[in-house]
Amino acid sequence: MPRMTYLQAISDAMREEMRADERVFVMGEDIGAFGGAFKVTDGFIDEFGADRVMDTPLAESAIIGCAVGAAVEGMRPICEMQFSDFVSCGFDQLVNVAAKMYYRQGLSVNITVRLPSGGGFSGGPFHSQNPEAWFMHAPGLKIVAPSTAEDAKGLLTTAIRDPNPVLFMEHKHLYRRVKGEVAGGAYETPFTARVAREGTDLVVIAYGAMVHTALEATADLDEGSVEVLDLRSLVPLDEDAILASVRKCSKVVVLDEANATCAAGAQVAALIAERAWEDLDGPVVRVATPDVPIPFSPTLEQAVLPQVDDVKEAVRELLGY
Amino acid sequence: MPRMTYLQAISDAMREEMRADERVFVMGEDIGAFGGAFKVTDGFIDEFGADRVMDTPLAESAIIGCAVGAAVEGMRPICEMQFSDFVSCGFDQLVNVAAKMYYRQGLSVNITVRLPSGGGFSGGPFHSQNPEAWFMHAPGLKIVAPSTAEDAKGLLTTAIRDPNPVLFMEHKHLYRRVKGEVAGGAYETPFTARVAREGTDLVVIAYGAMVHTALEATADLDEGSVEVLDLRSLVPLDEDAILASVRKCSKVVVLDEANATCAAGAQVAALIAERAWEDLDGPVVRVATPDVPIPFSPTLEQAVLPQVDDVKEAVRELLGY
Amino acid sequence: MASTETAPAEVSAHLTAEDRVGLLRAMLLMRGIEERAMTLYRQGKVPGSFYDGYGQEAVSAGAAWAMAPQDRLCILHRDLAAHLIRGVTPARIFAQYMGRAGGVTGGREGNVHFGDRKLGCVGMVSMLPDMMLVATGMAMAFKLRGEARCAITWFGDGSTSRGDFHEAMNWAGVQRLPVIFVLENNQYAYSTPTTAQFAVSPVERAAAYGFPGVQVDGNDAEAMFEATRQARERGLAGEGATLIEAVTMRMHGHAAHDDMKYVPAEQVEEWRAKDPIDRQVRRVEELGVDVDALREEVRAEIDAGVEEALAMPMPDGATARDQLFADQEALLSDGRGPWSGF
Amino acid sequence: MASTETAPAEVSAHLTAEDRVGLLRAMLLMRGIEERAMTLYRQGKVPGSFYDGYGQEAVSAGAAWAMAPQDRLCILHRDLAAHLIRGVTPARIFAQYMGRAGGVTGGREGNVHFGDRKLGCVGMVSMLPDMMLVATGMAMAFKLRGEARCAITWFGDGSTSRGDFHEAMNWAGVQRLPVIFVLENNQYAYSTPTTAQFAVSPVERAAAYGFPGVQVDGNDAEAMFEATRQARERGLAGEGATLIEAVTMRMHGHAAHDDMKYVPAEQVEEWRAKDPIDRQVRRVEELGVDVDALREEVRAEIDAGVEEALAMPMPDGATARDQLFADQEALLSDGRGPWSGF
Ligand SMILES: Cc1ncc(C[n+]2csc(CCOP(=O)(O)OP(=O)(O)O)c2C)c(N)n1
Ligand SMILES: Cc1ncc(C[n+]2csc(CCOP(=O)(O)OP(=O)(O)O)c2C)c(N)n1
Ligand SMILES: [Mg+2]
Ligand SMILES: [Mg+2]
Repeated sequence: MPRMTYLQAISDAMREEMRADERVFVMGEDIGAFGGAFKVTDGFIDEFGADRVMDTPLAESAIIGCAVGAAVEGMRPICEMQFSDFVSCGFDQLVNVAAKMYYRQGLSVNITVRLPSGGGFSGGPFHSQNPEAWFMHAPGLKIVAPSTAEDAKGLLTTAIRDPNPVLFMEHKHLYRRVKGEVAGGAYETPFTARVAREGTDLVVIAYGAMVHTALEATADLDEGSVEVLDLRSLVPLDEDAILASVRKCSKVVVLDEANATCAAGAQVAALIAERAWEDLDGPVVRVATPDVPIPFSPTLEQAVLPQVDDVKEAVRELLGY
Repeated sequence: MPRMTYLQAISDAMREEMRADERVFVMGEDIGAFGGAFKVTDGFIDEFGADRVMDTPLAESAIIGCAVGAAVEGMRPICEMQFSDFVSCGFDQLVNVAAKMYYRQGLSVNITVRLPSGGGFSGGPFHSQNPEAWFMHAPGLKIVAPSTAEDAKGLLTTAIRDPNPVLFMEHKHLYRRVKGEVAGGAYETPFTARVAREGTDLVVIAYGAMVHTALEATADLDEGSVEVLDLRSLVPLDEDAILASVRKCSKVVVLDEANATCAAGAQVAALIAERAWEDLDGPVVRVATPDVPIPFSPTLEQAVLPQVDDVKEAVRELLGY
Repeated sequence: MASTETAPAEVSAHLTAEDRVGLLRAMLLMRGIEERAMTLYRQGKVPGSFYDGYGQEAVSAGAAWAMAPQDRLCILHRDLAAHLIRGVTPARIFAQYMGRAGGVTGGREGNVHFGDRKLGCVGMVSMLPDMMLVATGMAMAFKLRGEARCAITWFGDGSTSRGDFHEAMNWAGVQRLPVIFVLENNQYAYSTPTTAQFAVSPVERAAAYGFPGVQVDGNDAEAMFEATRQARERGLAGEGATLIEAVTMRMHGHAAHDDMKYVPAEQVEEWRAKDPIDRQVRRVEELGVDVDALREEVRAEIDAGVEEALAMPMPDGATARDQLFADQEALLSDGRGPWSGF
Repeated sequence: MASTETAPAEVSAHLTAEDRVGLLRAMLLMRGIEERAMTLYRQGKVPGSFYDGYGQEAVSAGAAWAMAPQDRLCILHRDLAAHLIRGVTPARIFAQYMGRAGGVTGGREGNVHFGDRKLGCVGMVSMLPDMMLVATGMAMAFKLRGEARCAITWFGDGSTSRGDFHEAMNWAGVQRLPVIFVLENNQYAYSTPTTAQFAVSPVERAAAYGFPGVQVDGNDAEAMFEATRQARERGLAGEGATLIEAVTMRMHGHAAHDDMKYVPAEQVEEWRAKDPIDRQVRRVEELGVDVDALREEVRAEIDAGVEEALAMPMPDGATARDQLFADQEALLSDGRGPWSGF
């Protein structure tokens, strides 16, 4: 199997689908000749032409709204937000038009919105956000967040084929740092969680870049055997997998790169507190970014984003509980 | 003390502040001669003139963005969203411009945004929403949600005077249904929780209209003494009050009219699971609206919004745990 | 700036006598249905609020008449005639208003928030004018696939102030898309007069986006038809979008609860004399058609529709959580396009 | 449509020799700072990305020169000269780029995302062109309080496609607000040429919002000054907003990482001949000023600024959670307005 980066895997998924299905096309700012701010669609315009690799005006509401229009006509647009942060400018079209369409009138909206997200490289308050929780709280949107190259390709393929609007959270910090074996051809990865590492004494629940932080923080702990559960999908949320891990391990750390309040991690913790309370041998510990904008300067940014040591400390403390 | 409705109390707070402080003015769609969709600013234009009771174009991003501009110049605008649902159209200005201004550059943004929210009267998917959780997940915004006339006035007064952007969640269903004694003149209510009814065996934690649902559902239960905690403020969240109630009662039902996933209730439940785990004598039970748009037809709407019986059942079951 | 104020004689070249009667019929049906619905509302049988398009019937009837079965429509809240022309029956509309299981949205949505996807319509959302972008996106799909089809949407004078108006106009202009924007200028946005909404009529903006803006007497169904027909021809010919400003008047309050005190009585009187149905009645009577019989026929259809709808059950609460997500694609299909020219 | 292409001789009536030197000085300082910052970036001393306004110095220098101390500015990412004119020192700018504690935002924000509130500036957000609404709102405050002041903001050709552009233009038009919108048309939005952004130059839109749109040679600092001065006069006179299209060229990549392969070499060459600093140098030399000495002075100021900034500590991580909310009001105060006409 070829080895590729997380970024290449994303490109690969789109390329495969565009080759196989005329209805699939990509649209966004600077994705054509330029190949996208992160070069995810590099070379696409040569293979597929400017119609199917559409440079749009600088207008996120239009990108999403027009994608919805194309989708109800049977196209399968993949929209790129240049940074996930800019989805705030297309928020209304996503949560009110795209999300509610099927429930309200039985009309399916097959759009995929790619959201390059996350911090860790001095992007500052507007290029570092993890906006997924807003959309978890907007019924009608599916949301996935891969942590590996293999899952990036498989989840994106599933997303493109899914008849519903799917937000694809791709973590910028993983683009080139994460590599892995990725099967050629198209394959679908289900919207379910995945045990990234088996363990018995404590489970760290995470998704996206934080899966790697979790794995690194718990790789060689003497204090106990730590499981890492990679959620992969936030909507639908794989509640069975979460509850199974908690049942097995009895101790949980929920890890989130997003701001803590009302984050995906809050939902996971609330779920556990309600449905796995009897299985718990300690509090549901959360590690997340405090409720502030992501600051620019490295010293400040590192102080707010969850670091390997933060996770290690939380895990150790809970194991010793 | 005069008795007034929740709606009159809101008007009263604004009127007092506008009389006392030249910097305060109101802006929104149809709030002038028409007095607002819900008549909250009825008569204001006669007393304060069209400049301070400003009918705006139909443009929520502009309403919020221009309010920010006026605020950094020392004005204290109060913006009305005609329905809270339309805040989705001004989302970006709120979460990116208003919310982050002070943290990023030490410039305070004294705006108040009034959000008539909530369901229960066949408003359908676009006139029934409770969007507060989106903004709890957007650091830099304060959020309050009164359940009584007295608090409506006091919290709004505090909001108007607060140098930060404050979202004032006013529940439409309480406008004329809730009445109470409200002191004349101006007074501030702190952004803290309030015990709506003391109890010892279980606490229901709620805010806004759901406080009344909680009180009604638990008014005459033989199974135990139920406390009702009215959060009043969501940001800041009165964690001490929440933890104190849990410590005392050991059992908790978290009640939320918003869609369940990543709601305010999820945050409260997560907080309890982390910080009051040892105090719990049972799971942290949640009652909330399932993750669907709010349907129009009364039979459907009632099936999704939390009803008195739903709360009663959840409380009984947990008391018997 | 291109701008037409075409007289009826000039605009009817593409309409047969049957078309002209059809237009009148659609308008009568719209007015009759909305009047009846208002009564049902007052009787407490219509939950929520209720909006109508009294006095604006020509805007949707005239424009929708020009659209072919394979065209696509995003119909707004004062445009019931467009739904009727596409083929939605009165019974389903009454059931929609009353939140019944047999309504177009099965009770999930209320009042005018509907569209029958099987008739090529996408139901509006409340956020105005979001549907402009959806219509633009459909037109984009037509262009990408090289299909000779058009999309159309309506929106009010107030709606022109929102950012989505601009993003849609600009996108349609820069990509030369076959989309028709019908600006329904009924002088008010809720209580807000157009003077508080814009300094210059938005029809003037079209040129700055690179396509024509046309002002039309919105109380003349045939003028609306003709302007839309021409816009559609432009779209099909690859010449891009058109903005049609339909100048009309909202003759009722914003919604059922609104007594419209803020509108000067003279303004209402002035416009009452321009009633779009009266105008079309005169034309059709000149053709020798028995309009009283037509009215009778329409009334009977409405009576039957109300009865049918009242017999429908309310939706089952147990289904409220179902079908948030689609298991498989469920797309648009064609509607009726009754114009004799197709 | 009002449109000026004013020759230097005509535009200088309101500028003294000192003003003309001041304009050149601001542009030299901007270019020098940005060049030095690019070196620091390549040395790894500037985290994140780095944006500059090489070749566009006249747009911000000329416009900012026309603004009075009590006016307010929302300065965008290619407009460093405006910050300098208001009184931000090179040291604080270098510290800003490097994320140091002594930077304008103390390290909380990066690169050009800053504004010194004590100099009457509101720092930009990334979402383009959100600041148009903030500027409009400041102008609204001036009007409400009956103050003779103006707000100004800059934004690019790409930014005109967003809804907030429209909402701001419309609001400013309908309320006749003293706000100046400077459209910095530098031919590209990142890699996207204006042809993919709009069908007609957005300067044409102004009239449809009810105020003038003026096209100006954006590489002529004095022309920019004069157009802005006139716009400000209009604002102060209660005549409302002005849109100024500054026609210029982005001579560097979008940001430090961008090699700008998508820009034809001839286009760059063509514009290199129109360099705004060269032009102002010629004018100032005609006045008999020793430009070499001026360059030397500027260089020394930059050297000192870099040194000062490099000596500043990084911010303390322990402060990262502080001051999310204000305990008390912290508003704008006045900046420098060096124009001799004040
Ligand atoms: C984005 C948005 N904000 C506010 C509203 C509330 N609202 C409903 S209808 C209306 C007035 C609409 O006026 P116009 O566009 O002229 O349409 P009309 O009702 O006159 O046909 C308003 C403000 C809305 N629907 N959408
Ligand atoms: C709303 C929004 N979407 C996307 C971006 C990403 N982005 C940053 S700069 C830029 C191009 C801006 O072009 P223009 O407005 O012409 O300004 P210029 O950089 O050319 O001065 C883009 C797309 C953004 N900043 N804001
Ligand atoms: Mg209107
Ligand atoms: Mg540009």
